[in-house]
Amino acid sequence: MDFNWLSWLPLEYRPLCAVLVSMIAAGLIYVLGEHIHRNLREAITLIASVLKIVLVYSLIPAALAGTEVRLELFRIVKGVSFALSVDPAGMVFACVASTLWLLTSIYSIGYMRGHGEKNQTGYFAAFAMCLSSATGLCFASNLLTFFVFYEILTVSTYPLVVHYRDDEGIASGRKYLAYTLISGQIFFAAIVIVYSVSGTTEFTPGGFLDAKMLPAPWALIVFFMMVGAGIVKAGVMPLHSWLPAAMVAPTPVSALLHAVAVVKAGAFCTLRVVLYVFGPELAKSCGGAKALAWMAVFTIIVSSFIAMRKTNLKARLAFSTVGQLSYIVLGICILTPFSTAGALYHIVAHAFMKITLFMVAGAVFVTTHKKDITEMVGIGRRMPFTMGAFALASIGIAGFPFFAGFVSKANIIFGAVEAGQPLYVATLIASALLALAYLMPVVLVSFKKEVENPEFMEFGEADLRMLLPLLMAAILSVLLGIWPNMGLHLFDLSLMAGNSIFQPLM
Amino acid sequence: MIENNLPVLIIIVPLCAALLCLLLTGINRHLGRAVVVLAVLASLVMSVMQLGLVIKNGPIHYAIGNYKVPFGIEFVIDSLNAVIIVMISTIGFISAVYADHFVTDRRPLLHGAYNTIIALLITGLLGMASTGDVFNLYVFLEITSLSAYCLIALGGSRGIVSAYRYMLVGTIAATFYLVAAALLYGATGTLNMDDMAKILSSGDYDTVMLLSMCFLIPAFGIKMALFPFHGWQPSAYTHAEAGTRPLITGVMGKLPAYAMFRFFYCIFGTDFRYVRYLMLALGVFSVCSMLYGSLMAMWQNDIRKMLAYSSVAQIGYISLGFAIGTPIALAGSFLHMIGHAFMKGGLFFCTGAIRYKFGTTDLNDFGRIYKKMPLTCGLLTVAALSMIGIPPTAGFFSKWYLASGAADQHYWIYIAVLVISSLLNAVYFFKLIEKVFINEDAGLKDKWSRGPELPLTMLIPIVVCFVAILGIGLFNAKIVDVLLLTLGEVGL
Amino acid sequence: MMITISTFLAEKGIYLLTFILLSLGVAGIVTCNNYMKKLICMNIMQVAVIFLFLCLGQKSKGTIPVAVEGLEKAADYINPLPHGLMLTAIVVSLGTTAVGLSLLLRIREKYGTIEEDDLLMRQELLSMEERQRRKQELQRIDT
Amino acid sequence: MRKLFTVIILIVAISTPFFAFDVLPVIGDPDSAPNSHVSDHYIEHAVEECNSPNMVTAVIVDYRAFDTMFETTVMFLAGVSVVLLLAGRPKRRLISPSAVKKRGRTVRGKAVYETVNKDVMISLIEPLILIYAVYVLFHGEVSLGGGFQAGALIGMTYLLDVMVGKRQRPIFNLSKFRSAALAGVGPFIYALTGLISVFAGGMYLEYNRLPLPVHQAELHSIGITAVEIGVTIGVAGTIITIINALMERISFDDDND
Repeated sequence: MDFNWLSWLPLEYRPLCAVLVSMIAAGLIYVLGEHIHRNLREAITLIASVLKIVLVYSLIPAALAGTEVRLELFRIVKGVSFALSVDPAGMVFACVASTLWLLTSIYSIGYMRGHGEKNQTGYFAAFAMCLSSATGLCFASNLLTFFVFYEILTVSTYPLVVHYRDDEGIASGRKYLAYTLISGQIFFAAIVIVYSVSGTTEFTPGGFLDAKMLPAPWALIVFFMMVGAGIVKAGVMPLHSWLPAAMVAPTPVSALLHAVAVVKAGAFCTLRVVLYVFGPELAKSCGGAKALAWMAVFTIIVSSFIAMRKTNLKARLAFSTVGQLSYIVLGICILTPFSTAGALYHIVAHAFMKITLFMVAGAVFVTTHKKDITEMVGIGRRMPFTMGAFALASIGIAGFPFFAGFVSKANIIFGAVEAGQPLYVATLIASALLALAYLMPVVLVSFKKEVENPEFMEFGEADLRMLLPLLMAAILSVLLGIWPNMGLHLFDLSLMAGNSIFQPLM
Repeated sequence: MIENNLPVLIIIVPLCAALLCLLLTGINRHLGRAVVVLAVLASLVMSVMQLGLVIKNGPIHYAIGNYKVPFGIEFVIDSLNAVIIVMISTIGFISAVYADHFVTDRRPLLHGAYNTIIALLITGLLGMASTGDVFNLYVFLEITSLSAYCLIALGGSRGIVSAYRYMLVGTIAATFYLVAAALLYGATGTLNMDDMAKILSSGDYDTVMLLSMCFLIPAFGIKMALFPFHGWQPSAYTHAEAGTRPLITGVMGKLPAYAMFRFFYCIFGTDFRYVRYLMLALGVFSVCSMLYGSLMAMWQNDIRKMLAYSSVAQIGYISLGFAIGTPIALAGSFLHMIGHAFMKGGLFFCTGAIRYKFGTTDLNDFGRIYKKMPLTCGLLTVAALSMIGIPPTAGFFSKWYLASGAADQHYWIYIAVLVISSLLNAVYFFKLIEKVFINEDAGLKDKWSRGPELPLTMLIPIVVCFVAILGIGLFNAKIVDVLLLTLGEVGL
Repeated sequence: MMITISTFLAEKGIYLLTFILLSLGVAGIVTCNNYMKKLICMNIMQVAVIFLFLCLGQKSKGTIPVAVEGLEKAADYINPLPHGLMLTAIVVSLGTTAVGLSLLLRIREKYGTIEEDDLLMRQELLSMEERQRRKQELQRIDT
Repeated sequence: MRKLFTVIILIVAISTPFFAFDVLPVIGDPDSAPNSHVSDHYIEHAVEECNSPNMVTAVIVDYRAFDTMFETTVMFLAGVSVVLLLAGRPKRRLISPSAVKKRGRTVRGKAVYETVNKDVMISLIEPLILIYAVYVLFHGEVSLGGGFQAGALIGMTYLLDVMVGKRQRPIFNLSKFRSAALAGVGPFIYALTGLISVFAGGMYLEYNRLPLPVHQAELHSIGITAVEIGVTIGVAGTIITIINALMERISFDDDND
């Protein structure tokens, strides 16, 4: 790709513009939303998302070449700058988030209109705000900048969770806030301690803390105080229960929560904390990485079993997300270059696959108003493309070769083998089978020949505005499996990130 | 000429406006108010000029009457009070603009007297911030208190009782302050703060400092409503007159805290023997304050009462910084002083606006009020988030400085309390946000004809507070630099 | 022992009296039930501080601080500063008392009592009535 | 609870002076700290620096004139507050004179003050008091006296006037509004005196810099006098304001409860 025509915008300002473009869009939508035509309002979202994609993609060559792109705007507090910089790990997440924003926006337009939702202005504004802060997270180059965007993300997701404004929505909104705010405040305290002992908050590949700064019990305490924020958002058990509760929100919101921004932000936060703040050595020596890895293993297995018992499609997908996110956490905690690359790439792979699944669930819901799997018998016959996409994504989640999920999982397994942890390997393989066990029945049921429910005969394929994005996402997840470096070099970037972290150790 | 006399002109201009306000109101109904507003605006402009001068040339010492220092009264403006003066005059200006809508009785005498008292309250606050003389501080403290009693008493029949109770307690505080001043005067023979500090550090005065400390902590504790002394505060803040409530709640509690800082750090200094006990006592009070205030605020149904209790908690943040004592933590307290003035002021501006439009302050009536007042609710949300301490608003950064000061001194318990207190804040402020944005519409009737959201003069304060909260948050490092010009020398 | 006590009383006994006066005032404000009495106690308290200050300015063999021919040494006059200060304090306490009395007048008019417990009870009753009325209003809106 | 609190306060307060034994100076000691540091300067230099033999006057209106300005402002503030607080009409209706007659009791009837000989009061005593007030005002810097006392005397004159004459129409005929405005003008004169020296290039309240063509030493006298006049007007206005505000409310029938 050639972005020479963008050369009038200096490289270091592009991350800032990528953050600002959706923030401005959010402001415009909130202020003007009720006064302009809804098409115009949606145009703001779409234009902003296209601009954002261009800005983010234009940074890829720099990230690949390893040039330092860094912008220090002002001092956020005394001694710490508000700094944005581009590094491979952040780049991967930014590409995913910006790409999926476009897909999700198109999809949400179809969904919201098809479903006749209220409060669409607030919805689109909050959505743009979420994406803005997610991009900020990717490019934040120190803990404090990271935390600023992290809390903005927390707050701006809240209106999305309580979108329906009924009792259930309020309850799950409260649950969401309780989990994220408590963990966020503890994160804050930990940042203060880290800053106090080390005098810096700058993310460094391989970490900037060492055992001298934080003696033995403190290192573990601070580790969990910091990682806590990440794993709450990533939904690692036993801190996952807000995630299924947040399923009351509209489906695009679930897609956003699960695939695009929020849980990925949690996983990304864990990555930053473990590998860029503590570093592999301290994480290993204080015992935090191991404890976290076992939490992840536990989550992977248990969530799969819970998922099997859920008949509500969205709830099943939610627990699937809980499990899949723990792959990323596990990959981070194995602490080898390959597993780290795999974990990062799993952010990409899981994003595309899970968003497909959620979009399908939403499309089915809007078209047929069915939520439960038992009611979907034979629906695939009426909506072949939709359910076909679902089948593709399910296979991907299970980690079949030539699907995106395979690339990432294989790397994590390589890493586990390299680290000599056969139990992790076994867990990963077992969970792949479990994933098949809970996702394939949906596919099989929906393609059953005999149509039990006569009312299905009236439905056709989903609305084009929903169908197109979900098909694109499904196709992309397949393409990324066959050709991991397609277009954006995401796999290379993941490998680079992994190597840069473990470079000083070798 | 103006440049040389800035410290005193900032106070004299609103004073003159206050004194002439009644006369001018007699000439023309609007003249009195216009003069008061213009005078406060003038002192805002001058205070900004003064801040520039202080940053450029260092502290200003202004001897009134040109007498040598310990003999006359001296104003000392360093970077701390220059910033605080800017804060006071900004909030003073916007509330002077705002307050006029709440005057129900427009007879010239009452209207003029009301504006007079607002101007005098601002004068007293400005004076407290700039003076460098122990007894002069008392006079300004009393001017502030007297005008506050009057403004609280204007808030209806309950306001009278709370004003009376506040008056009794406030007079105890003022008397205790005078006792402490007498003790210090008896030991040093001077009333000038700098001179007193010099004498106190020259010999063994530890006993007298301890004794006067025992009187000063309750005195300032009562005036700023720190935990065990806060009894008067919730009802007084709740029932104060609606137009000036932002000024009373936002600024009035901060100045005693500032004076407390002056006494403990500038006069007593940090190297006297009992300083650890002092800081421990302050720390205990502020921790209790933070927890108690937040817990009580959670149970309130009246938004005014909720915010009043939350003030008890927030004052705890400020004195927590004094209890930690490093320059960074002190900068945090001062940042919180400034930031909280705008947050609490802003919240009360919103409350007042809602009451003005719909005549209610009950939280249960606030359902989806944001559709009718989007701008007001925008500020309400931002101020509430700032109270909780969500970045990038002002509240987060003051908490950061406080916490990092505490971490430097290894006061882990303070960090834990900061975290717990902000979570408790989150409980009730998200309750408020939930009411405003999510709950069922309570079907409020607009008291005025359907028009724009609010009159322009009520929108100005709301916009100013909104900008200030975010601005203080984003440019906190600059403010802290300015504060550290002075704090770097006095902290631990 | 006797000597110490008598020296103490001679040199500092006056402070003891002022502090007792001060504490009587504070105790009165806290314990009195009647608002008028509280106001009186407040005045007692303020007077105690005024005494305290004036004691500080006392000089044995000093005369009033108005310059007279022939007396030029500083030791000849008592300290003028506390007197000046206390003039201010007296005026301030006067202002406070004026405001307090007018508040009291209003309280008396509104509630018909200035006894604290009685007053609090009446306030409670008022707010209960208010709540009742509010509830009825809400019910009316509902129906 | 309350009793306990009282006991604690008493114990603390009584024990304080014992702790403060070392701290507080011996009474009457000419060499104690408060009697030596600043006060010596005042005593020794008041006459030459301020041209005022009365050192207390020199302290309050010259050395610490700024305090006194705000002290006057406190008076004004108190007056305004009283006016503002007592602005509403009293709720209770006065008992009408006819009712009094019927019941045969002197509830409101002819008060004692109405029996005073008006002519003596108005033509003799009031001018005397006023003259005395003026004397006290202008003599303040030389001997005992000053603005506050003068203002209080003028206020008392008004009080007498109100009590002697008919309540509704006193001879001075200052309405609440006018007296309150007047009370504000007094401190304004004070503030203005300070401002004039600022405009003349000096510090605030620096009497030496008053732009008047007189001897340096005279300037202090003039400044002090100007300030004292301001104080007098302020205090008199405040007292009159408070009297006015109270007179509206007093019903003279408080003996029924």
